[in-house]
Amino acid sequence: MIANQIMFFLFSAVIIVFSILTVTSRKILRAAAYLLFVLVASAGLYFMLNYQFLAAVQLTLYAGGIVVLIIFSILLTSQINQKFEPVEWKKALFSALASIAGAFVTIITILDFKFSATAEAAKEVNMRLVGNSLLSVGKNGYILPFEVISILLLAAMVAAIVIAKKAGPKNPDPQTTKQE
Amino acid sequence: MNILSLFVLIPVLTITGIVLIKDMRQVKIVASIGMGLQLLLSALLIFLYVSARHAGDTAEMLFIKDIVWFKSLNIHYAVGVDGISVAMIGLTSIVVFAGIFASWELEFLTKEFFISLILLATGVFGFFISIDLFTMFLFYELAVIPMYLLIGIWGSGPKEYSAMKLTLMLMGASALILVGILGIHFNSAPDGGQMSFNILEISRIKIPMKAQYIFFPLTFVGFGVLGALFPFHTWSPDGHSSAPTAVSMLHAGVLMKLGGYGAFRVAMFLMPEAAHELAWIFIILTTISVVYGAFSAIVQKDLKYINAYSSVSHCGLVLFAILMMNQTAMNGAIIQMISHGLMTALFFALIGMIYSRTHTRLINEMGGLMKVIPFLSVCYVIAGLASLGLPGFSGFVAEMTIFAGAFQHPDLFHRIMTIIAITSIVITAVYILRVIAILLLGPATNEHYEHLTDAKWYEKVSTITLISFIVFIGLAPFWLSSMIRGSLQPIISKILALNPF
Amino acid sequence: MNTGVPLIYFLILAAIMFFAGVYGFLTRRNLITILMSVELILNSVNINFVAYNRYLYPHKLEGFFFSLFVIAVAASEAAVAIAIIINIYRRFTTINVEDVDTMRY
Amino acid sequence: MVTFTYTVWILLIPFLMFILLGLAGHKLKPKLSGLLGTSGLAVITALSYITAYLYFFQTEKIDGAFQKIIAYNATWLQLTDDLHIDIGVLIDPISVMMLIVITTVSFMVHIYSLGYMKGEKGFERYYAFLSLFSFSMLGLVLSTNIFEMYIFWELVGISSYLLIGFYYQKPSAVKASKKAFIVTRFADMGFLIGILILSFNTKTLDFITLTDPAGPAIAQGSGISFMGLSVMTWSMIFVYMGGVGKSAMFPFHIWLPDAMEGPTPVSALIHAATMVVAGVYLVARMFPIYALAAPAALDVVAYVGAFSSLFAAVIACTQTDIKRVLAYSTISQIGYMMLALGVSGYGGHEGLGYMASMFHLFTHAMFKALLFLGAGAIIHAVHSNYMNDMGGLRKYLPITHITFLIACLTISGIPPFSGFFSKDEILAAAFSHNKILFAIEYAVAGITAFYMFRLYFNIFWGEDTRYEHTPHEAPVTMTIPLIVLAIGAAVSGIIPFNKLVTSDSKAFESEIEWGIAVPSVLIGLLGIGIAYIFYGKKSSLPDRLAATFKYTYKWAYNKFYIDEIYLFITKKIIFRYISEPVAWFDRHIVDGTMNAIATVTQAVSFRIRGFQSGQLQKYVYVFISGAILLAVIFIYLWH
Repeated sequence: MIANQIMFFLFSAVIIVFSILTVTSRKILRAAAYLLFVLVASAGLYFMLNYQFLAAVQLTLYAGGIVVLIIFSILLTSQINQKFEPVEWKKALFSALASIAGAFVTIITILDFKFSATAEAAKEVNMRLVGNSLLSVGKNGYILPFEVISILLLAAMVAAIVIAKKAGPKNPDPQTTKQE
Repeated sequence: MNILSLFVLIPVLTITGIVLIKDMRQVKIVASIGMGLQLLLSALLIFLYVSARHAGDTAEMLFIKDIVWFKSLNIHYAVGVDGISVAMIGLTSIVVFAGIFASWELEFLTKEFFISLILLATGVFGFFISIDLFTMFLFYELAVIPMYLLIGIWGSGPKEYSAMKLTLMLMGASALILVGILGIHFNSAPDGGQMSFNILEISRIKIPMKAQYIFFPLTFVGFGVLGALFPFHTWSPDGHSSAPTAVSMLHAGVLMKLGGYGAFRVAMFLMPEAAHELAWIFIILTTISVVYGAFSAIVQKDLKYINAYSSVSHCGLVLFAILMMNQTAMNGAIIQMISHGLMTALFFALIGMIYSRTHTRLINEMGGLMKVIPFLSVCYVIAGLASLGLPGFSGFVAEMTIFAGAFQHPDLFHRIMTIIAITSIVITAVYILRVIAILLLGPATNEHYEHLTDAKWYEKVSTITLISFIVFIGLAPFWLSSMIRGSLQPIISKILALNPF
Repeated sequence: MNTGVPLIYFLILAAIMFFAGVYGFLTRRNLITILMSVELILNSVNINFVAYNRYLYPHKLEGFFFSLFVIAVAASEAAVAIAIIINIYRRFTTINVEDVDTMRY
Repeated sequence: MVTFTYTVWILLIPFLMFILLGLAGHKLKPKLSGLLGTSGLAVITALSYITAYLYFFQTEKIDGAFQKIIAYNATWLQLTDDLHIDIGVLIDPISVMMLIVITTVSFMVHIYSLGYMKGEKGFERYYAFLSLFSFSMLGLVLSTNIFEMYIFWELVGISSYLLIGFYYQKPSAVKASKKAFIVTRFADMGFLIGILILSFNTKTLDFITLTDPAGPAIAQGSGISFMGLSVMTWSMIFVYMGGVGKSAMFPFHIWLPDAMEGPTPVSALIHAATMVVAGVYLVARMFPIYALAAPAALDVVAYVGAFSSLFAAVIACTQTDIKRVLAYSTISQIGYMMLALGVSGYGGHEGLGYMASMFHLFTHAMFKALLFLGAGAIIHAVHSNYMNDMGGLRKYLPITHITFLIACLTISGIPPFSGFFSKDEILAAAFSHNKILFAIEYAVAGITAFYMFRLYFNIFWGEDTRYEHTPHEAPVTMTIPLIVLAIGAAVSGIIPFNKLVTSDSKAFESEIEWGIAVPSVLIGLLGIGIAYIFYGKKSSLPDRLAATFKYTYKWAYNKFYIDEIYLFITKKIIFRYISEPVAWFDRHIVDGTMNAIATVTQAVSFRIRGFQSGQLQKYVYVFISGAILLAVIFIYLWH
């Protein structure tokens, strides 16, 4: 138990500190690195909660895929050494106020609320179950969201290609367009 | 096929035909053939209607066809006509037919112009044949929307401003109408049961008084805006002066009648109790319309403005007569709608023709046109005389029926208002003769105008069509009057039950 | 659950992370860093889902799958967003969010 | 029993002629269209005389009275269940008499115009309009109901408008025609209101029912009162307003002198003999109601008539345009007829004034048409309207001179010409009814003789003015009508009107009252004498007299400034103080309100569009704050 608690606090400390660093760091590549830490720490939390598959996905897809993507795009669009200008104090103040107020309200609400757990036995999450559920059409089956997500991914892929592709001829010759 | 649905179908087919055609010259020919067919169809409809009535068919509406098209709200495509709608349909096809010929010379975006114009006509025809409030409203909107394009694209002068103003005011009005129609609908089953949009069904029940007090003014004002009710008439001068010829003709000739017809068919017919209670307010407003429009017309300098204000005056008379709530006055109102439709269409057609020759509409810049373009000038004089209510033309029949009817009202207030409205016939004479004197008579002042050419064949078709109907109604009004009288019976009996004179 | 950590700890953690993300979203000017803030927000939501699932409904897998789907959505969102960002960069030669205000009025 | 169905053709022929000449006239040769018009009128003139003969001499009288015969009637327009406008033909003594008057004069004018209008542009248009006028005027007198009469009333108005404005390129003619139409239109509005009040109370428009002494109009109409007078009186006053307008009585007389801008034959036909007496005819038509149910209205008729006759006669003495002198003389003579109706009673000898009025209408039509046609011949010869440009014309225009002299003697009431008889009876009727009115009329008789002979001497006597071309006698198409009308004017005095046209259609006995006839002849002779002294030879007397009564003369010469008053009312008040403010109000207040609504909407949207800054982070900030706020509200504050 203690070990669990220590692990939890360790992860949460990492998450909180690096979350804040991610959003405040003035060097963009560093921010990306901090984000990586946050995501990895979240994966640790999933492990702690006994969702190994999810943790693995988090590590490979999030920490591995998305962060790499982000870093690539940073390299494509920014100078790495460039430091951001500090945030305007007014903007920072109001944003911080809004965020803190939001966090405050949320936390108060969480503390107020009585969560009641069920007495049912926990289900072991293994790969077979995950695979079966994802492709099952019966009760507890997730075939519809699965298909939807597939199409979404396809669409996103196509969209990403189309959007990022270089645009056609930039200045179409006005003389050649047909005049009504 | 129901004969009434043909009235919507033919314009739609004509539009399709126009869309398919490549050659611009054929566009006009197709449009004129389509609308010519429509005119023949109207003649057939009038014939069928009159013979059905002679055969003893006493149903309130004839040629009824009813198809559900939106079940959950009980909206039907329901059509049917009585003498009033038949007359209005006849008017519409005449004006549209004449309008096509009046815009024969149009060069710019011809195809689109005729499509919009006929689309407008489709809306108007649909409006007159509908007996389902929702369908009616749909067609009403269909008629208003092309107006914006027609004025905004093919207009002259400050056309964007005018088009915007006109459309916004009419849209505002249709918002009122929509609220009114929905209000009527939701109160159409006071004792429970299926709520209805059908005019005939609603007319058989009594809408609760509380609802009537709210929805009568809404619908009446809503339609009144289109019928140029004071003080919501200001779209009319601007809109007319900017609109191209055929659009002015259609607008003043037909679209403004939608207001009068709607006010009659929806506001008065379905809610006579509230109409009876609240009429006095609107009678005052319409009396103001009548006199005020005429006075305003006296000092205008632009031909179209003069005519627009005269329309305000004449259309005010329509609403005035409807509010008198007796058979004769209402009969007069319907005849006035037809008569004014023909007259004002003729006016606008002629103004357009004169404008295309002189390139000005300011009367002070013209003079002595009678010598130069006698045909058009004589037609203008005829239009003017018809407008000032000379016997032998339709205007006289309409006005006299209205005045005679309105004056039979037992209430002294109504009779005094009638007398005030009668003064408009003198003022009308003043501005009509003033225009004729300045514009047509006298020596020809401007040498630029000495070599103008007189009317072309298509212009003659347009004007002669209109004039012959004006004269026909003026000389033999009995058949029209009796056709309308018969159809007014239901509402009259409803009112009489309410308030036995 | 016998982890020894109560549920609300997870929730508070997620809330802080969420609002850190919000703060980032509001203050950052670089589109990519904004995207990162969005990732933070999504991640915090995931943590919530998973925690609820584990603590309150351990016999079901709704939260689990939802997180899975959120990760997939986040991935596609990132891909599209980055494509858009690169496109914007090409057109405006900047990815500063304040300079991209063509949609104004 | 004689049937009169054929009388429909009296209406139809001129109507068809109008359509024919109006539509196809410009394709015909001018002469042909003129002849067509004239021959059409010849036919209906013949028909009218036949009708008169059949009606007065062949139709049975019932109870000693001529019956009103409806020769034809068809519903034209159904107004209410009770009221309907019919188009029909009513034959009774006055309508038959009017038939004779109208067709005779009109026929003569048609013939005369063949010569007078020869070579004018728009000859066929002229004949088309003449046909239209004949149609409407005949329709007016043959109307079976008051609304039909109103219809034709308007139609004569428009034909008068068209004919006055015949020379449409002449600004003064255009102005005059407009004025004539609008003034009469204003009066017609009164007529219409009168009709409406009448129909509201009696529920009928039919003349026979209305004028039946036992009918609803007379029986119940006088009962209801409004502002001190019975409704029937009100309606009759309003109806009379129409008559005042059409007959150019004071204060609506201003259009008639200006109407002389039209071709002279038109003045003769419309503005002297026929249309202007429509007002008299109207009162005569409605006479039983006036006499029995609305005596107050009848007094109005009498006083308006008397005042107009005096007023116009005074103005006539100062005018120099010969057509205007005749126009004022017309007003004066119609005033006579109105007065005669006004002083008349209903039935038997009481109705002497009625009979006299109709009699005078008849004779006046003859001699006034003659005067105008004569004036036309003179103008034709000297190309001027002003008597200063004339003089000594009796040498050049012998036929015109003789006929004109006969007409002048007739109007002055010198026996044995017809004017003597009719005028004598009017004076007799006035004398027995109201001495003041009699005095006025007596004076007017003298003034009439004076101004007519002033005209006569100025034109035909005096010095021989130098003419550019030697004046020559008019062609035969013009002189024949003069001669025919001169005969008519001379001898129509012997027609026994007291046997034919009376208030209750029954004959009564009337004698010439020498007690009144002799003084009236004397004052007529006195007028002629003074005119001779003044104008028979060259004399400075008139100028000196005018100088003495400088102001009176000036006022009379300027027609007592009535035109200026009207001009003031129309131009200043209606145009400047009503119409322009109304138009301004419309553009700036009513339309301004609408525009203001639009402007306000636009301004507001300009203000609030700042929210759409395009700054993504601002949107999100607002969104987040809003979400938090809503969360707080709904979770903590809502209960």
